Amino acid sequence: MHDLLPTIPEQLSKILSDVHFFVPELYLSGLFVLVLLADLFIGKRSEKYCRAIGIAGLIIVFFKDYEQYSLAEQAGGAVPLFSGMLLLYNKAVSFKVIIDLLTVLLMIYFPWDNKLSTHKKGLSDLYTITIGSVLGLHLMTMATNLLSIFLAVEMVSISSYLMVAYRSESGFSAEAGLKYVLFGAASSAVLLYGISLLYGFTGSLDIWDPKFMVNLTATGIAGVGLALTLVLIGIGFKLSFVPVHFWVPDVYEGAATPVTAYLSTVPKIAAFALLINFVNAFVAVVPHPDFDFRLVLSAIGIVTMIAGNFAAVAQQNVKRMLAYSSIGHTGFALMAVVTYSPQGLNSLIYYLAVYAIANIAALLMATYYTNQTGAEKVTEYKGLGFKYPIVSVCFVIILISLTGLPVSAGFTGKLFVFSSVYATYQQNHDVWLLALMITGAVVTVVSLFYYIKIPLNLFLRKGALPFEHDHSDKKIIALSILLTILIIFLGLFPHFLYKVL
Amino acid sequence: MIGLNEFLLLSAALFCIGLYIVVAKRNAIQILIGVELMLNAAILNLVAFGKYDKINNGGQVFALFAIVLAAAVTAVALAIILNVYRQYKTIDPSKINKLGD
Amino acid sequence: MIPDQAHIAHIQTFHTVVAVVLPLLAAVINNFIPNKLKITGWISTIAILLSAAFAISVFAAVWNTTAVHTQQLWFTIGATKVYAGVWLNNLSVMMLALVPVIALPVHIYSMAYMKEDERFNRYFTYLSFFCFSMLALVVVDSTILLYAFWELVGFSSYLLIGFWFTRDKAVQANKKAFIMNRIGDVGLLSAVIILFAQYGTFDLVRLFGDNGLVSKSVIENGVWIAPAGQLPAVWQYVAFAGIFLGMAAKSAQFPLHTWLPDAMEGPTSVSALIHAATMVAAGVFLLGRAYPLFTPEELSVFAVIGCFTAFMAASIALTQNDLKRILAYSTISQLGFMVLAMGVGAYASSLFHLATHAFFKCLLFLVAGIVIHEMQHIKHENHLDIDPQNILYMGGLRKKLPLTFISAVIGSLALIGLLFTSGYLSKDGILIQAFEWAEGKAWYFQLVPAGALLTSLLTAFYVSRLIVKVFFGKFRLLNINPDIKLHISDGGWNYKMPLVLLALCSLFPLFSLHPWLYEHAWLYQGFLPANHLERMNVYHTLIPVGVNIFCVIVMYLAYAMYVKRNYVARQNGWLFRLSYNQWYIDAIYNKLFVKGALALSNLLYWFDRTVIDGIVNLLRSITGTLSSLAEWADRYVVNGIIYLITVLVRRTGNLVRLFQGGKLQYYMYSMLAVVLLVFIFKLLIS
Amino acid sequence: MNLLTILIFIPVLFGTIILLLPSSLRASFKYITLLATLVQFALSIYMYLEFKTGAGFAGINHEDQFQFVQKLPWIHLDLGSAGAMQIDYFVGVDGISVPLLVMTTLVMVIATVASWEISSNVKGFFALFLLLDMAVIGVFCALDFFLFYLFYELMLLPLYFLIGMWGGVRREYAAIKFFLYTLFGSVFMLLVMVGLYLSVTDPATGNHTFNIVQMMNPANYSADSIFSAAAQQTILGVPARVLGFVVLFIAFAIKVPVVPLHTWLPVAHVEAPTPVSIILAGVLLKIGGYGIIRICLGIFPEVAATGAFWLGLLGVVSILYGALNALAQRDLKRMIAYSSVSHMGFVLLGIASQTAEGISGAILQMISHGFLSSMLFYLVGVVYNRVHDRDIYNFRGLGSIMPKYTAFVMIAFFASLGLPGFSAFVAEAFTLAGTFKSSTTNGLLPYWMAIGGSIGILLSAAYFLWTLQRMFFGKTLLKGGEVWRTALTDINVRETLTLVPLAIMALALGIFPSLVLDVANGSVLALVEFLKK
Repeated sequence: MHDLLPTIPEQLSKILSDVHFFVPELYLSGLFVLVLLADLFIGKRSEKYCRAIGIAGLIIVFFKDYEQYSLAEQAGGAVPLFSGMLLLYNKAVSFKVIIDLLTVLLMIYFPWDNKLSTHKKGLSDLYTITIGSVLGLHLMTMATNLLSIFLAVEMVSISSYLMVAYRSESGFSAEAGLKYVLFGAASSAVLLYGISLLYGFTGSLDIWDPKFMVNLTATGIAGVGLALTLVLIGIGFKLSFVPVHFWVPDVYEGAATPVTAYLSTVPKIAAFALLINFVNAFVAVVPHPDFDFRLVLSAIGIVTMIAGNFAAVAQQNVKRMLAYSSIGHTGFALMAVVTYSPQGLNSLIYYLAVYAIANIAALLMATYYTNQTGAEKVTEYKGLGFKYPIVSVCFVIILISLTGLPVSAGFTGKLFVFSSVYATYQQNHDVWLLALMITGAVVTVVSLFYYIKIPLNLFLRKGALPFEHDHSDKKIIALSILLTILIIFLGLFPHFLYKVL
Repeated sequence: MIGLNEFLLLSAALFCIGLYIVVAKRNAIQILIGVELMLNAAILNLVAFGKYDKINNGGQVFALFAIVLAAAVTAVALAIILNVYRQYKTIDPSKINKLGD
Repeated sequence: MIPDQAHIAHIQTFHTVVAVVLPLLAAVINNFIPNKLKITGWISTIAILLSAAFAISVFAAVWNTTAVHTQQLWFTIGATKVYAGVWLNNLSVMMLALVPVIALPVHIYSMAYMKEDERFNRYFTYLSFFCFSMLALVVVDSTILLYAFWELVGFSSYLLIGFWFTRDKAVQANKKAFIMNRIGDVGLLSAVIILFAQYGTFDLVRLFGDNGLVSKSVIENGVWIAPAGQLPAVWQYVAFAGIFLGMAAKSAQFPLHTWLPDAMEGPTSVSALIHAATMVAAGVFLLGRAYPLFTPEELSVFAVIGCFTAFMAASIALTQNDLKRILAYSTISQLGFMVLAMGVGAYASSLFHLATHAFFKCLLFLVAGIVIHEMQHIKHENHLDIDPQNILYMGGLRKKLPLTFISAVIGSLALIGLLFTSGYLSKDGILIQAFEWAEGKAWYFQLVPAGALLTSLLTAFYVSRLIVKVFFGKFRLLNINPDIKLHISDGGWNYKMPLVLLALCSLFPLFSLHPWLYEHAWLYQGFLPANHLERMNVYHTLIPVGVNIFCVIVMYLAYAMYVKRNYVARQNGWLFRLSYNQWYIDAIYNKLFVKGALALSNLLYWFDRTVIDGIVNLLRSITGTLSSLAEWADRYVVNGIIYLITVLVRRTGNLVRLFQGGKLQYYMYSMLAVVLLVFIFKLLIS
Repeated sequence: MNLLTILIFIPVLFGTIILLLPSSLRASFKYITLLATLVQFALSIYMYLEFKTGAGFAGINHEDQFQFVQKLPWIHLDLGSAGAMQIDYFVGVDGISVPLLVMTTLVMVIATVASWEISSNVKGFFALFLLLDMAVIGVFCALDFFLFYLFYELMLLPLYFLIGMWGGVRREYAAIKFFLYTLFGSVFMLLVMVGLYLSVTDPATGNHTFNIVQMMNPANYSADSIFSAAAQQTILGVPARVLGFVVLFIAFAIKVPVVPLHTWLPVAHVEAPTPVSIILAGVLLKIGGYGIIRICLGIFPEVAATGAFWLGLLGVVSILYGALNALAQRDLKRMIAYSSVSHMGFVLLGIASQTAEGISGAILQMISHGFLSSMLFYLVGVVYNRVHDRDIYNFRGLGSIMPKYTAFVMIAFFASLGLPGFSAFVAEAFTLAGTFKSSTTNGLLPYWMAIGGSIGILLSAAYFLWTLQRMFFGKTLLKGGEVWRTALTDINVRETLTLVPLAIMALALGIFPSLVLDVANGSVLALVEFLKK
């Protein structure tokens, strides 16, 4: 202990000097408290205020992200914070920006779902939890220490459990929550065990610590393999790749639709950031001789693409179908991860951003139909295209984007991912990359099978039941149109987004 | 003298028992207990390894964080299980399967 | 002199073009004339009259003088320039004059013959269109245009055969005619393409003209060498085969002759013009145009096939009872003579026979038309259910139809080839030269002249049978029903004038002032090569005399057999059946090709629906979409193995979902199992 | 404003107008669409007349020789170590695309008139129709691969809905089948496209470019790139360029369609409403042929040369297989659909020959087939609209009750079976001539292929004449009896006015093939010259 004393002031000043790199997260913490307090003090009508405060706060955080970005740039692109607990680098900020903006979008969307908005306890708590979750996500994007990784993951997980189980009056919601929490808890236990092993092998928690890699290389293949597998399971739980994807369909189906929209996008993006942080440490300096991350992740990617897309084909419930499709998209995005190139990272961020926008839009419109007619299954969409033409047309365009056809952002995303993989393939002729690309192309066709079922029912089939004309939900329509235009715009001019990433 | 290996063995055993409980028991609370065992196995590891990391004491610190987080997770999980019980009148996960293909 | 010649060429070209285009103009105008207004007959007739006038003027100017060749750029494809133009030499101007001269009486005749028909205007539209195509066919100067008009005459023939399109037989016949002609067309097209590939040009003059490219190329060591470029020799044979097929289809030579008898379903006037005089002669014309291409061996093929066709058709004609069918087979037989003549090197005789045959065969058809028309009249008047074309119902018509009878006799004598007719001049020439050709050759080549001779005798017999059955004896319908009234006559001037005209043209003076020496015929001389041999051997006397005598005997035989009933032919021998059933060729074709093609196409369609589509559906089943589609696959993918795969694949598609039963701990099991499996696998392989 | 750009985007403008107008004005939508297509047609005619010909304007692999060019920078992105990506809005035409453009715009006018009878959801129909129109024109004009792909894929969705919403009984099946088939081809095309652009750099800017014209120049490929001809890289043991060619070829072959990738076509045609059938057969199939010429041959000339035999073989097989299948059909529309397979086989055969005659013949065949198949499908639509039946066996002797209709049917049938005087004759004859010549000039195709192809001509006569005889000639006998007889009125003025231009075009091109060839010759010669290298 005495040995440490002399260094304490120095460390403290270091920590304090790092604080100004940490402004958005501090603001988020403040915002969390603020929303919590607002809920407590305003009482019954707190819902609107909480939402307004939350949105406004997130927008402020978004601007702070920008300041953080320029700070990181000034500091040379990458800054280790708090003695290597976190690593602030420009791409991490890109992830954060996307997370914040998407969360704003989702916060707008939350109360529009009839089922969620009729929850008797109101939505104030949900906003609070969401803000807390975003804080965790921010940490995830920057985490480079096993401790910070675990903390961030748990932070997000706990809030996610709560969100899923939020509608306590619904059996589905409770069931989904139960499955999620048990599966999640087990996964994090596994993760923790893996971390403990890594710690034991290397004697360090900082994955960028030089001795971390050196000691790891000295350890036998079996041990390293086991430890990394366990860690990957933990991260994979957040990413929902095969074989830790089992919770996804049930949870997505059971949760309230906006929550599904949240779960299927924002944590996933952060989890990718985390995966990249983790994997980078292993491949940036010298690739680990025994454990080939590219091979493992490629294989997982291929299996995930296949499993997600093929299983989606038989689904009837729209949310469940989109859940499987999100698994498929995870597999596709893994393709960009294994390039290990800056270009690949850019493509990944772009791909995830447009996927998230499209997925949120798709679920938004699913909400619309459920609100209007109660339809949740594809077959119940019969003939709705003629009744709600605008939303239906938007839906089709969004699905086009999810499939990855022009002219849509999804297509450009796919193009960028393929480009980066190709560029890497051109250099090293790794057959796994080729296999990934081919699988990616094949599952595009497969994905059309199930995506097309929605337009098929909307437009090609005539509805059997006459629905009473509900008052149209103007807000959802407006937001759908906005997102659709955004998707088309990014399909035509992807560089407006790509350049700022 | 109890060496590192004994700690490791114990933790491995704990982990396996926990895992077994998680997959085998027909009661959500028991599963939760299994998870706790797994977590404790990991924590045991961390503390044991922490012996060799005197400068940062990373393992010890981590253990503290992990214990707190485990408690948090358990709290949330118990709340959810309670809610499930209200809806389903059971907490056997194999009987709670309205969602599924 | 050179500008002068250019001037002449210019004028002749212009006249030719006018002669060709006039009928087209008539066709176009006729097309727009409403059905009530029956002036189309006159429009077409005047057009063909003017056309004939121009054609004859061109004929007079170009016959036996320098050939005229004028051309204009039509289009450029890639670097190849394709020209369109006219090539007038003796061959083409002869045809150019012949066609309208024959067509004119047919037009006049048609005005009366088709008068009752409600689609009168349509008829003349088609007829004029045919004349245009035929005229163009004979004057054009490029293979591609030749091919184009070659098909167009076939097309107008198709239209006219099926003119009465509500009759099933007519429609069957025109389909058959077109498809058989298509076989020939494909052959001709192949030849055109091969010639183009070999010589790089479509220009007939450059190909076949004096000192043309074709005459400069040789076949050596299996290579066909042209002045610029070469091909394997086999392609020369293919080109020959192509031309042969084209010729055989159009001129109804074995094995593509079966369409012509069926084509008699068209109006008789059409048969007279198209299926007797002009279009069917186009094959012979084609041989004339492409003559330099053929090697001696290939020429013998023509000789053999021509001879065989002539004999076969004549033997069939012996037993037929349909008036027009007999004439149709006789046409085939005579065309066989022409092809034979080409084959034996009697180029001039062949074309000479083409011209004479055109007149007398047209005449015979017109006669047949009148007879049929009158029989139809009797049929309607007495409400009989008979076939008006069946000669067994006729008889003794010479008294009722005197002019028709006389014309028929003249035509028949010309067809048999008796002295003082044009047919004598042309046909004896062919026989003589056939003998000359066979001299010194292997024994089987002797069969050619022998067959030709035999055919001449057969011709004498069936023609006599025809005349006798139709015009002599008693009107046989009276035997069945004595109350039948016969209000029939030769008809008006529209009928009489063409008969007289054509009958006169079937006698010798038009072609030669010397009644028995064919070498003196001017038309014959026009086609002789410069180095032809003078008459030199015994055949020149022996054959004409012999043939004439024998023919007269045969004619008497027929007369005796059918009028005096001295002999009765056995009607159940295999020879009779062979002849009566037209050598069963049609039946064989039907079994072999028509049924075969249909079966093949059905098979392929089945293949398309099941196998190829099946694979696609398999792919779809992988993803196990809509159950209805799976049902579809179940139904159609008959193959058991494929079905098995389908099921298997669908299972794999659902494999992922199998683990998704909704039970939480099952998920955990699965996850654990997968991770462990992979991990163990990883350890094992590393 | 650039003429081509206007031409491409006119439909969008009018389509937006239609979308904005209230549904109460639905009667006017067809007139608006007609106006749009007519303006387009007029523009294309103007371009055709203004088009400069000659060796200096051949296009193909010379960017400066394209005409009506517009090139605007569009997407420029720095991809870091992989270089920069350059996508331009680059449109332009040469002798190969101009005739196709004119044909397309005319067919679009015809298709608009053919949609007169569409009564349900008119707004949607015409909006999709115009979107499709834009995409199709765009494909023919695009010289940037990205732009090309965009337009190429953009055709799918409108077609899916046009078939699926206004189609026949099995429309869902047909629409999905069509969509999946084409998508299958194009996703792999995407992979090759990505590989290509990463291999090619624009010499002027040093960026990776999607410029198709620059992809044709081997010097623009970076030395170690996948698709560099010099590097001779392999993918999975297959030479990369061969693989690229095959993938692109399959994508286009599905469109053409080439046996055995054709099975979407009969279904799609049979189920599609008449105007969509017209566009499908008249225009869409040509995109396949055009793509093979412009992209497969242009970018992979040496692979095209080595693979010419297989291309030719597929062509011959398509010709014969399609014809034989047509012979087995009972459904008139299906019969015509299969005849399309057969006729498009000539296109592939001609292209495979790589001779000036063959490629010109193929282009002419595409244009000719564009008019003729439109006419044929329109004619089928006439009967179908009247009695909702197309089974050949259910009709007999239509010639007596519908003489004018029969006349047009005969024109269309005979023109299709290659009667001289009509466009198909010149096209098919020269395709075969080119095929035959190929053996001596460049040694790519064996002689027998020309003969094989010519048998297709024979078979086409068989199925068309059989149909004529069975359906139109003979005594009138209809399955529907008197009801049908009264329903089957002869064609009206509007229908006549639609058919006449098509018939005239078929005739005009048959008599004056130079209308197309004069424009195309320069480019074709340049292409052949380019392929020889």
